[in-house]
Amino acid sequence: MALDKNQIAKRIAQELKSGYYVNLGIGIPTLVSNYVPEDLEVEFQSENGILGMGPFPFVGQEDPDLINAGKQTITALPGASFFDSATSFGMIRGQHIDLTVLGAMEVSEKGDIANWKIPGKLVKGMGGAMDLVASAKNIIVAMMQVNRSGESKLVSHCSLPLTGVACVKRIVTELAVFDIVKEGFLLVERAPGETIETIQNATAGTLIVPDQVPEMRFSL
Amino acid sequence: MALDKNQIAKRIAQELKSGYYVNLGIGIPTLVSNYVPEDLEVEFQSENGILGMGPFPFVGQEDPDLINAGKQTITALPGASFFDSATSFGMIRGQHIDLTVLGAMEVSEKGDIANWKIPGKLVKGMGGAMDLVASAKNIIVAMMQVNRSGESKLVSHCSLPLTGVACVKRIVTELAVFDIVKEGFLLVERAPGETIETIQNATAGTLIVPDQVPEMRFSL
Amino acid sequence: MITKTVRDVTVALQGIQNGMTVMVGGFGLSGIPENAIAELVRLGVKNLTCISNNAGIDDFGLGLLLQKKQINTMIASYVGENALFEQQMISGELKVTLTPQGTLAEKCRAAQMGIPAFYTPAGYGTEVAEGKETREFDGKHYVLETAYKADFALVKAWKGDEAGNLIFRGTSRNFNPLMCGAAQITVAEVEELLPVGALNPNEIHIPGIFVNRIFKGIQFEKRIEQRTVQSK
Amino acid sequence: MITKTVRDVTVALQGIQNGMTVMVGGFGLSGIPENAIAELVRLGVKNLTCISNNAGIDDFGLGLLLQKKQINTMIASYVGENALFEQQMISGELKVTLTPQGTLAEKCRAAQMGIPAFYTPAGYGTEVAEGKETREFDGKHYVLETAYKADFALVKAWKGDEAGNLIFRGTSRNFNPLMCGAAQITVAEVEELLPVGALNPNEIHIPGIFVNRIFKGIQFEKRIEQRTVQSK
Repeated sequence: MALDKNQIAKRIAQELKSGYYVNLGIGIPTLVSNYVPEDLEVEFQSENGILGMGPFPFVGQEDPDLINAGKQTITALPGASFFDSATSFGMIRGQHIDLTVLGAMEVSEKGDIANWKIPGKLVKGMGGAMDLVASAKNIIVAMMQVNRSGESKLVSHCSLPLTGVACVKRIVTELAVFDIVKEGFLLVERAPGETIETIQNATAGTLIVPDQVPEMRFSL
Repeated sequence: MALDKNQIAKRIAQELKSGYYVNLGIGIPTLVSNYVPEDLEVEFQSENGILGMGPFPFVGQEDPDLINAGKQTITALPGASFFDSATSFGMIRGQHIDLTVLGAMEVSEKGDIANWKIPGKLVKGMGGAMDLVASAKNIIVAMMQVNRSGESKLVSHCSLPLTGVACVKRIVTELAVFDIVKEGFLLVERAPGETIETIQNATAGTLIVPDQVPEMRFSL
Repeated sequence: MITKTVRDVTVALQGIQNGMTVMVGGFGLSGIPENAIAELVRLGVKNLTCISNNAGIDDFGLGLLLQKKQINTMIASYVGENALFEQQMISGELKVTLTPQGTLAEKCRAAQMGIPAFYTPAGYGTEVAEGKETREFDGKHYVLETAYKADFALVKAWKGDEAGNLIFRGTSRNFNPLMCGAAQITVAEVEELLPVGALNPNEIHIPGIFVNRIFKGIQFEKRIEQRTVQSK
Repeated sequence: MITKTVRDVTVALQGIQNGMTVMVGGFGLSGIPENAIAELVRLGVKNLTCISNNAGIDDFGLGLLLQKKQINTMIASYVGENALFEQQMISGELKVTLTPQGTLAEKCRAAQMGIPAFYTPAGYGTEVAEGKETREFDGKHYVLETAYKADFALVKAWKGDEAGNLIFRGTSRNFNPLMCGAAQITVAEVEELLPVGALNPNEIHIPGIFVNRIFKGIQFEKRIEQRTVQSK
């Protein structure tokens, strides 16, 4: 059965390790923060200038001077710090962030990612995405595998303008977990009950299917 | 009569204007801070990380966390700020410092300066001098015009390794004030009682002597 | 001490003219120089090139300048919350240069610090790198980016003193400190303007040398773009 | 919150080995990591390349490592207060690379911030620029300088918390913040080590992400190099 967005986030949360500094993009990635195991020491960075980002504030405690990169009101946890945007992207560019999770419109079998521009449509801008994908040690893409027109977003070559080149390491969709390897998309896990055939049909690029493809496990 | 070091400093203090941020090198330049007219708004920067440097502390108030670039204990005036060395040299490189005063071993008629290295002798290092001379909008050299061997330090071409190229604007020595112009050292002022001939004899590079060369004036 | 205080925003923006390049601090609506933006609207200066991470919303922030068609060119990383912006861009009235956010921040800092150019990995292999020099260091590819030049930088701080020293608050810091001293004239508006000596020199985010004019803003609406809360 | 506290300097320097490159904070004797330097002497690691603005004095700071001939190569801007240094340099035991002070600072920051290279005017036309690329921007000449690489960065802060957040004091800040995160492992020694939440997030100079290990130093002599005073 295909995962919903929260389940995708829950699966990605399994990638977290103690000591990780994590940057979460807008959309499904943001949901990952809801599924951090209690015993893990993890800190969330928001690229507009906070490390140690906490949950949304209680009603009446919203502070216009305390927002995340999605412009949402947030809180700061004990031990948090504030800094300017150059320092923030220094953390990113200098590979001090251990994990970046972001959405995508397309990912190629070489690990290229396109997520900022659709020619002919309104361009909103890349924000911090190009810095993130060019710099991060470990990039996981969280997305639905098929777009609204029914086309696979896992492609041989991106048709959309690129955000970054050969940078994605892992992709988690409603159907499966894939790693980018030399030969293409390596199928690592299936969503519970999903068949290889369903996954193959939803993958336009080269899919590598090992003999054993375990199902995802959810402890919650 | 040739100026002493304090008089050289006093003459340079006349170059200060209200609103100037000033970096003073070690030696004669440091003395300039003793002669700032009371009505001028001037701030001194020390490149190890303070803006708004004050005088030496009173006995017993020395603070090892509060020194200048000469490693001397100092004080911070009200309105001072502390910052890291990158920010400090950013102030210098970004031309936010209005006036830099430093010593020299040689200055050429093109405005080249050599003040950090004597081949064959121990090299102590350039410290911040190369950053300062490469960046400052307005560099005044304060020095004795003749070295201990009786040789002029105002030369056609520097024989010593350079600190910076075509950067010095003005030179104040015990004998005179010179500006670097296209043709060479332009004699701007004489020390009280000094003759053109004495100055000419102490200048190895091209000296330009205008019809009128006023004497320096000291109001104090 | 060199004092930077000016009476009000009108004095602070003296010299601003049609066609100038203006850096504007803030991220979204957080930390934007509201008083300076209002004055730009009042002055009616036109054909501005604005360097700012975002372009405000329809009726606040730089959106107020878009309403009056005062902006000719926008340099930003993300401009998605603004229908007016969209119209003017599609109609060709507004030129837009999109820059990766970290590159934008570092280009401001480079201008501030006298670094003419630097290499960054952001945008390598994308259209952002088109026409730019690229180069390999230790097996990784980078793009050469140059410092921004601007006539005015308009920033907003929390506290300031008469020497121009600034302290920012929370995530309203963002691009504000990086634009100080990155333009010919830097204008800082603050919520609290204190006498010299009132700020701890160890806690100052931006030394006054990077600020040319400082004034106490008379209005800070500090509008929230996305009010998100949790229930108790 | 990710905690960075280690028990003492011995744990903090685990993994340091002969032949490594070590950044050491401080300007003169102000803000040097006294506890880490003492531990390096105790460990007796050799053939170190040290990146530090100065080389201490004969019997303090990096001078203590020179006494034991533990430093093979010194990268600094000014090394003038040290007779031992002089002897070892003249005898050829010690290799020295002199770097303009602002370039040294920016090369540390570049490593910290993931900038592989940048242009600076310092040293253009001098022997510092020999063998380096130079380039003209807007009619002025610049030298291309690359980021430093180091195995360890040893820094000293005033206050820190268990998350590795640091606050420096006065001019003992200097190179310390710039070296944080510029090496594979950054070790911070602090005068006061506080629990998480004790520092105001707005006043933190270096966020803990740039620090790998933090400990409370047991001894800070804080020697003064030039005691200059005025009489009342």
